[in-house]
Amino acid sequence: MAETVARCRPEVVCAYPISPQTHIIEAIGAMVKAGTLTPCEFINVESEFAAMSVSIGASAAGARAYTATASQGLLFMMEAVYNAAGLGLPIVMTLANRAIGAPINIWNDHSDAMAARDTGWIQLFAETNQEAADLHIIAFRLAEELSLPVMVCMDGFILTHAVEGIDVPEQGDVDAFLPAYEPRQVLDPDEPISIGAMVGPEAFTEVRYLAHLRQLDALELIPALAVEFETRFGRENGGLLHSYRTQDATTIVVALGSVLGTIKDAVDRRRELGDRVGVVGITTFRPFPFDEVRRALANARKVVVVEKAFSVGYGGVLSADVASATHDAPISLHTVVAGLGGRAITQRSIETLIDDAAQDRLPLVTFLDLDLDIVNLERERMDSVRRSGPSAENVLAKLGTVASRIGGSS
Amino acid sequence: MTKLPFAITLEVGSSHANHTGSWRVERPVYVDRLPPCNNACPAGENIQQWLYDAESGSYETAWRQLVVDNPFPAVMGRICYRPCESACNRAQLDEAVGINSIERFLGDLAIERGWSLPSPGVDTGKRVLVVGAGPSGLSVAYHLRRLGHRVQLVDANDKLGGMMRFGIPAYRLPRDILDAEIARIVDLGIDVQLNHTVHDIELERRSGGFDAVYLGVGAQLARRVSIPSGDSARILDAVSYLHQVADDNPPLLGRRVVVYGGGDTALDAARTARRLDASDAVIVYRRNREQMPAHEEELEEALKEGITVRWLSTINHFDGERLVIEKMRLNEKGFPEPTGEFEELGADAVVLALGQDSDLSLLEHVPDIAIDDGVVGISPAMMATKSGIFAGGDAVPSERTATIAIGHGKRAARGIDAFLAGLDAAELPRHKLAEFEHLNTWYYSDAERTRRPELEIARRQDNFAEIVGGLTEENALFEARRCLSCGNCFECDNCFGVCPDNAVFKIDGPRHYEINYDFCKGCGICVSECPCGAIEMVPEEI
Amino acid sequence: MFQIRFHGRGGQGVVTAAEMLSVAAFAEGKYAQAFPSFGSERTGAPVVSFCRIDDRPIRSREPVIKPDALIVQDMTLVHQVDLFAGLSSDGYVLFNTSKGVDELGLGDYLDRFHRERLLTCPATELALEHLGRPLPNAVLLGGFAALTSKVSLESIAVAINERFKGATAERNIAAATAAYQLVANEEEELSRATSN
Amino acid sequence: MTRRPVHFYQVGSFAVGNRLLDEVDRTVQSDSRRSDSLDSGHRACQGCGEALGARYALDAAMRATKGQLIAVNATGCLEVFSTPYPETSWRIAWLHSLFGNAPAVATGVAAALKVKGQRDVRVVAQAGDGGTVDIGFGCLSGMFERNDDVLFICYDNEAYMNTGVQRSGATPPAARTATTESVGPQPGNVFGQGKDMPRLAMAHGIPYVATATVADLHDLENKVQRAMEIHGARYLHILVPCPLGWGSASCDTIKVARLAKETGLFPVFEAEHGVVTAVSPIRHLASVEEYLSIQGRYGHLFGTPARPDIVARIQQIADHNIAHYGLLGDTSRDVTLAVSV
Repeated sequence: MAETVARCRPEVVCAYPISPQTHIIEAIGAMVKAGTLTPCEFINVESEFAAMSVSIGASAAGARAYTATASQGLLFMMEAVYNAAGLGLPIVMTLANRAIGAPINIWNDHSDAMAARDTGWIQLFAETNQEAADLHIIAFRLAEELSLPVMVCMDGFILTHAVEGIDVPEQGDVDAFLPAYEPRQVLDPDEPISIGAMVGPEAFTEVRYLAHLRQLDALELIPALAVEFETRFGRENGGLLHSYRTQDATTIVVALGSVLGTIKDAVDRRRELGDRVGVVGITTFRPFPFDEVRRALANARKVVVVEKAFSVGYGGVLSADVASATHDAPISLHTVVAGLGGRAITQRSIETLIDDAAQDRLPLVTFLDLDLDIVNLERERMDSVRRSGPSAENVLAKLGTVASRIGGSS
Repeated sequence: MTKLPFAITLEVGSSHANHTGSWRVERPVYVDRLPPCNNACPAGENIQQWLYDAESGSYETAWRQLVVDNPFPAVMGRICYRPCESACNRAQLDEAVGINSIERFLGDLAIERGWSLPSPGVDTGKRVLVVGAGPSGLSVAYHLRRLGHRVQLVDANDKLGGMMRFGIPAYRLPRDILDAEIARIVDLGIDVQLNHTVHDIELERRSGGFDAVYLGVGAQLARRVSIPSGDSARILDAVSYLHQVADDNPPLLGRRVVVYGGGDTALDAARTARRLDASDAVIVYRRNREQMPAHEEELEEALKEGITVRWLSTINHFDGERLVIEKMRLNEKGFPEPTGEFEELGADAVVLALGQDSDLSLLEHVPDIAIDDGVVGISPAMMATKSGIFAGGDAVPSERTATIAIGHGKRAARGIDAFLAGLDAAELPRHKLAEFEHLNTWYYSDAERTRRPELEIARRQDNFAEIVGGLTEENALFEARRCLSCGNCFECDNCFGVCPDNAVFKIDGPRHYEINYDFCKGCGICVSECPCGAIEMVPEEI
Repeated sequence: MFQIRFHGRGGQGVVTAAEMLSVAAFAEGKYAQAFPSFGSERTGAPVVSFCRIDDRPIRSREPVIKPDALIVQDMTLVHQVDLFAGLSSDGYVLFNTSKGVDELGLGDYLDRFHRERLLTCPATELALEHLGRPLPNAVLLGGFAALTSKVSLESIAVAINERFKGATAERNIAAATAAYQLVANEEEELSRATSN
Repeated sequence: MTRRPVHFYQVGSFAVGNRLLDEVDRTVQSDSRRSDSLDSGHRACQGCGEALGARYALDAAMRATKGQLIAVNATGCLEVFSTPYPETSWRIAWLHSLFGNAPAVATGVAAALKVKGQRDVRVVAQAGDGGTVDIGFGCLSGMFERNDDVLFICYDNEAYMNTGVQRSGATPPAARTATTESVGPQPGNVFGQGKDMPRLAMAHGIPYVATATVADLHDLENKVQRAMEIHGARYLHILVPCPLGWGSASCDTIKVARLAKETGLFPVFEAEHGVVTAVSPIRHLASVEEYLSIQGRYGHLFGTPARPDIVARIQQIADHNIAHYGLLGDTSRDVTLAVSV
C-alpha cells in the first residue's frame, strides 16, 4: 500500500495516528526518513484537523498532498474536509473504514465514509488490497485533472491488516500514468491571487453547482481512466462499478468494498444450486453512477443491498441511492445492514439471505445476524428500571467475552 | 474573463471597484495654519518658512525668505526682543525655539558670504522722500526700491542707522554688522543725503517733486525734569550721552553715575557708563521691578554686570557731590507716593533716561495732519495725510522697538505703493492661527534649547565687545530643527502612513500629499496623527 | 401590506429603527415584520433594513423589492446608492436633513412622486438637542408617523419605551414628538400651498 | 560635502518618515513604492486598527522578502472585510481556509515550498486573537513545537469583533463585551483569566517572539524585518485597537494603541529562544485611567457609580508589567544623518 502511494510521488504527507491507517503512514514516514521517497515532506501533526489543514496548505501551494485517517479522525477533521473540497484542492486521502463511537469501537464498517458522503469529495471503494493500491494511482490522476479531492476507502483491518501479495506497479508506469501536478490555482508570489474568498448569496449557489458539475465530469473520466489503467498495468481496477454474473440474474446483491469477495463466493455457490444470482460492486460511490447502476440492475427482480452502515431512524444509505437509481424499474429492494463495528459477514449468512430473498422471506430491512434475545432483554430492562444504565455495557455483560461471538449467531 | 476558479479565487486589485468613499460623512482637508511666531512677528516675517529651509541646511534659501520681509537679519538677530519666541508653541513642550539666534546665524552667514539683497523692481518713475534713516526709514526705503520706486533718504546725522547706531550700544550691536546690512540696502540704489535736517516737509516735498513722503524721524528729544541742583551738578540725558558715546567722544561722568529712569535706555546708559569710567552705576527708579518697562533680560544682564537699582525712589536734590533721593511707596491704585523718607547717595553725575519725544516741527505747515500726544496719527496703511504723507517708527502711536519700526517700514511701503498706483492698500488675508491644541506633540523628540555663548562678566568691563555670541552651524541646524512647523506640513509622511484605507498619495508640489476621496472613509486618523495640525476634518456637503 | 425600507450606515441603528417600527405597528394590533440585510459591510458602510406592516399575518420572507416608503437616515447616501429603487410613484420618502426637499439638488428626479409625500426632518439635530448624540433613528419614526399615519405617535412611544430605558427613552420620545410636529407642520404648509 | 552626525530632533524617528531622514531611517510605510499588501477598497470599519496592522506587517514582510511572500489568513474580520466576492484587497498571494487552522495551513504551504526548493519564498500566517489564543491554539502550538518555518502574526483586538464583540481568551479584565456585559458587582470581563499568548509562545522555545502596536511603526517594522531574517517558527503579537468593539473614536485608533503601551498595560518587547532580549521603554508614562476613559468598553468604570477600585486593580497590572519588564528605561531615539557643511 505505502509502496504504491510512494510511487505516486506525494510531496507532502502528514497524518495523525489512528488505527487502522497508521501503519501506511508509518511506512511512508520511514521511506522519507530513509531518503527512498524524495522529495517529500513528512509532517507529524498534532491532530487530524491539522493533518487535513496541512494538506490544504500544501496543495494550495502546488504540492501533491496525501494523508490518511479513519473513523473519529475523519470526523475531527471534517470542517477541513469540506474546506478542501470547497477550495477544489486535489488532495488524496486514504480512509481506512471504521465504525464511529459511541460506543467506541475500532473495528470496520462504513459509518465514517457515509458521514463524509456530502463533503464534495470523490469516494472510491476498494474491494481488494490490489485495488486499494491501484485506486490511489487513479485517485491522484483523477483529483488533479478535476481539481477535486479524492477519498480512497478501504475496509479497516479486513484489508488494511490483511497480509496478501499484491504487485506494486513499476515507478516508470506510474510516472507515465500520473504526470507531475499542474495546479489550476496556486499560491505564487509572482502571480498573486486570493484563494478562499467569502462568497455571499449572489454566487454561492453557482459555486456549489460548479462543484456538482465537476463531480458529474468524474462519471465520464473514471471509466476512461480505468481503461487507460488496464492498458498500462494489465489489471482491471477502478471504474464506476463491477458486475459479476449479473446477466440473466433475477436476484442481484449490491455492496461496497471488501465484502464483495465473500458475496461472490456465496453467489458462485448459489449458482451451482441453480439460483440466478449476481453481484454488483460499486467502486465509485460519490459521484453516484445512477445510469450504470440502473443498467446493471435492469434485468433483476430482486435487489439486495448489503451495506456496512445505516442512517439511524432511516435505514440503508446505499440502498436509498440504489432505490432512486432504479425508481422506475419493477424491482423489490431489500436492505441488509451487516458487519457493523467489525462483526464478521460470513458466506453462510449471505447465502441464507439470498435464499430468503429468493423465497420472498427477506424483509425490506434486515440487520444481519442480529441477536434479538439480547435486544429484547435490554428493552425489558429499560422498561422496568428508570436508571437502566448504558446499553452497551449491559449488552457486553450479557455476552461475556466478545471474541467468541465474532462469528455471528450460531 | 478570469481563468481562475469562480468566486472562491479572486484577482488582485479587484477591491478598487469598491469605492468606500461613500462611507464618509466628514472629509480630511489639508490646510495651512498661521504659526504663532509669524503671527507675533512685528516685521511680519514668515519665520516658519525660513526655519523650514534652514532645517535642510539650505541657508541661503532661508535667508532669502527672511529678507523678503526684513532686510536686517543680523541686526535683528541681536537686538530684537523676539515676540516670536514668546509666542512659540514649543514653549509649552519644553522651551521656545531659538528663532532669534538662527536669524542671527543666517544674517552673519549672509554677510560672511556676501549674499546680496534681491535686486530692485522695474523702475516706476515715482519718487519717494524718506525722512530719517533709522530702522523704519531704511526698511521703507528697501521695500520701496524692491517695488521699483526711487527713494531719497535724508537724515540729520552724519551716519545712517538712527537709534540702531546712536541709541543701542555696540556691545549689543557691533557697528560692522550694522554697517554691512545698511550698506546692502543702500546698494539697491538709494539716494542718501546725510547731515540734512528737514524743517518744512511740504516745502521739501515740493522742491524735490516727490510723489510721496515717509516720516521716520523717530523720537530723539529726551524728556527732562527739573532737579534742584547746584551749578556744578553734572546732569545730562541718556539720548545725547549714548549718542556721544556712539560718536566716540564720550563725556566724562566720573566714578559714580546715577541713571534716572526705568526703560531699556536707562539700562543701556548705565551699562555703557559701567564700561567707561564709572566704577559704580546706580539706577534710580520710582516704581518697583514688576512695573519696570525695560525688558527683563536686559535688567538681568545689567545686574550681572554690577549695576544696582534703587527701587521706589525719586531724585529730590543733587548738588554735584551728593544725591538726595526720596523713598516712595505704591498706593492701592499701584501709583508711587512720596513717603517723606530721604536718603543720600554719592554721585558725580546724573543721567536722565525718562523717555523721548519726536520732533515733529517739520509738520507745522501740513494742513490735514493729526498729531496727538506728540505722535502722528496714521491709517492701517501708515498713511498720515490723504496727500501722501506716511509715517512710522517711534513717531507714530505704538511700542517703540526697532523690530516694530521695520514692520512699519514694510507696511508703509505697501501703503505708499498702493497710493502711488491710486489704489487703497489691501489688507492681506490671514490663515487661522495654529494653536498648541492642533498639534500632536508625541511625534516631536525631546530637545533642549541650545544657548548662545555669552561673554563672561569679567571680560565685559571697560570694553564694548559683543556680549552674546553666535551659534555654530551645527547648533543653528539643531535649533532650526526644534521647530514644530506649526500648522504647516513638513512632509513627515504620517498621513500617508497611517491611513487604514491607503487613500493618501504622495505628489510632487507644494502640497506634498493628496487624498483619494474614492476610498477615504473619513476616519480622521490622519488628522489626529498629523504632528503639526496641517489637516482638518470638514463635514461632507450633502 | 405596507412596506418600508430604511437607508443608513452601519452603526446608525438602521436595523433597530425597523424593529422599533414593527413593534409600534404590533402595539396597534397590526401584524409586522422587521429584518436586516446582512453583508460583510462594517461601521459606516451603506446598509438597508426592512419593515412590513399588514392587517393580516405576514407570510412572505422575501426582501422588500417594491417599498411603499423610504426612510433615509443619512443624506450622504442620496447620491451614493440607488435610493429610490422600486419605490412606486405614490410612495413616501422621509429624508433626515435640515434642508427642504427642494434644496436637496435632486432636481426633477422627484417629479414622478407626489410632492406632499416627500418630506424632510432634521432628525440628527433633534437627536443632538434632546439626546446629545447624533442618533436619528428613533426620532425619524416620529416623522414617519406624521408623514404616513400608518402608525400613531403613541405607538412609536410604546416601541421606544420597549427599546430604551429611563431617561434615554424619554429623551427619544421627546425628540420623536418634536419630529412629528415639524413634519406635520410641513405637510400642512404644503397642502395650503397646493390648495391656493 | 563632509558627513558628520547631527542630532535630528524635529520629529526624530517617531513619525512615519521625514523628508530630512535618509531612506534607510524611514519606515516602509513612508515609501510610495510600498507594496500596499492590503489595498484600498476593503470593507473594514472607519479607523480599523487591524487593517492598519495587517498592511504595516505585510508590507514590511514584503520588503524583507523582496516580494517573495505567501500569506495564510484565519477566518475573522480581516478575512471577511478583505475578500468578499467579487473583490479582494490583497495584492499578495493569499489563502483563507478556516478559523482554527491557519497555522497548520501555513505549515503545509511552507512544506510545499521546501519540497519545491523555493527557499526564498516565505510564509506568514495571520489571525485575530480568537483565531490565535482560542480556536487556533492547538494548531499554533503544534506549529511552534515542530518549529515550522512560518511567521505567525496575531492581530489582537481583544475580542471576537467579526461576530459582534464577544469575549475571547485575550479580552482584558473589566472590558465590556457582548458576553461579558457591564452589569453586576464585577461588570465586564473577570480578572485573572485570559492567556498571555506571547509568553505561551516563548514557552515553546521558538527562535523569535515579539509584541508591537500600530502606534510605533519603526518598532513594528524592525520586528517584522528581524523575524524574516530568522527561519523556524516565529510569533509576532500586534495590538490593534477596534473602534467598534472598544468604543473608541475612529480617529483615536493609534492614540489608544500608544496609550496601551505608555501605560504599561501592553508591554512591547522581543524574546529569542524563550528569553526576553529587549523592551521598548515607556516614553511618556500615562495612567491607565487616561487609557481606559477614552474607551466605551470601560465606560462603566467612570459612570455613576464610578469604580475607582477596579481602575486601581488595572493600574496594578500596568505597574506589575512596568516592574516585570523594566519599561521605564532610557528613551533617547536620535537618528544620525548627513548634512552638507
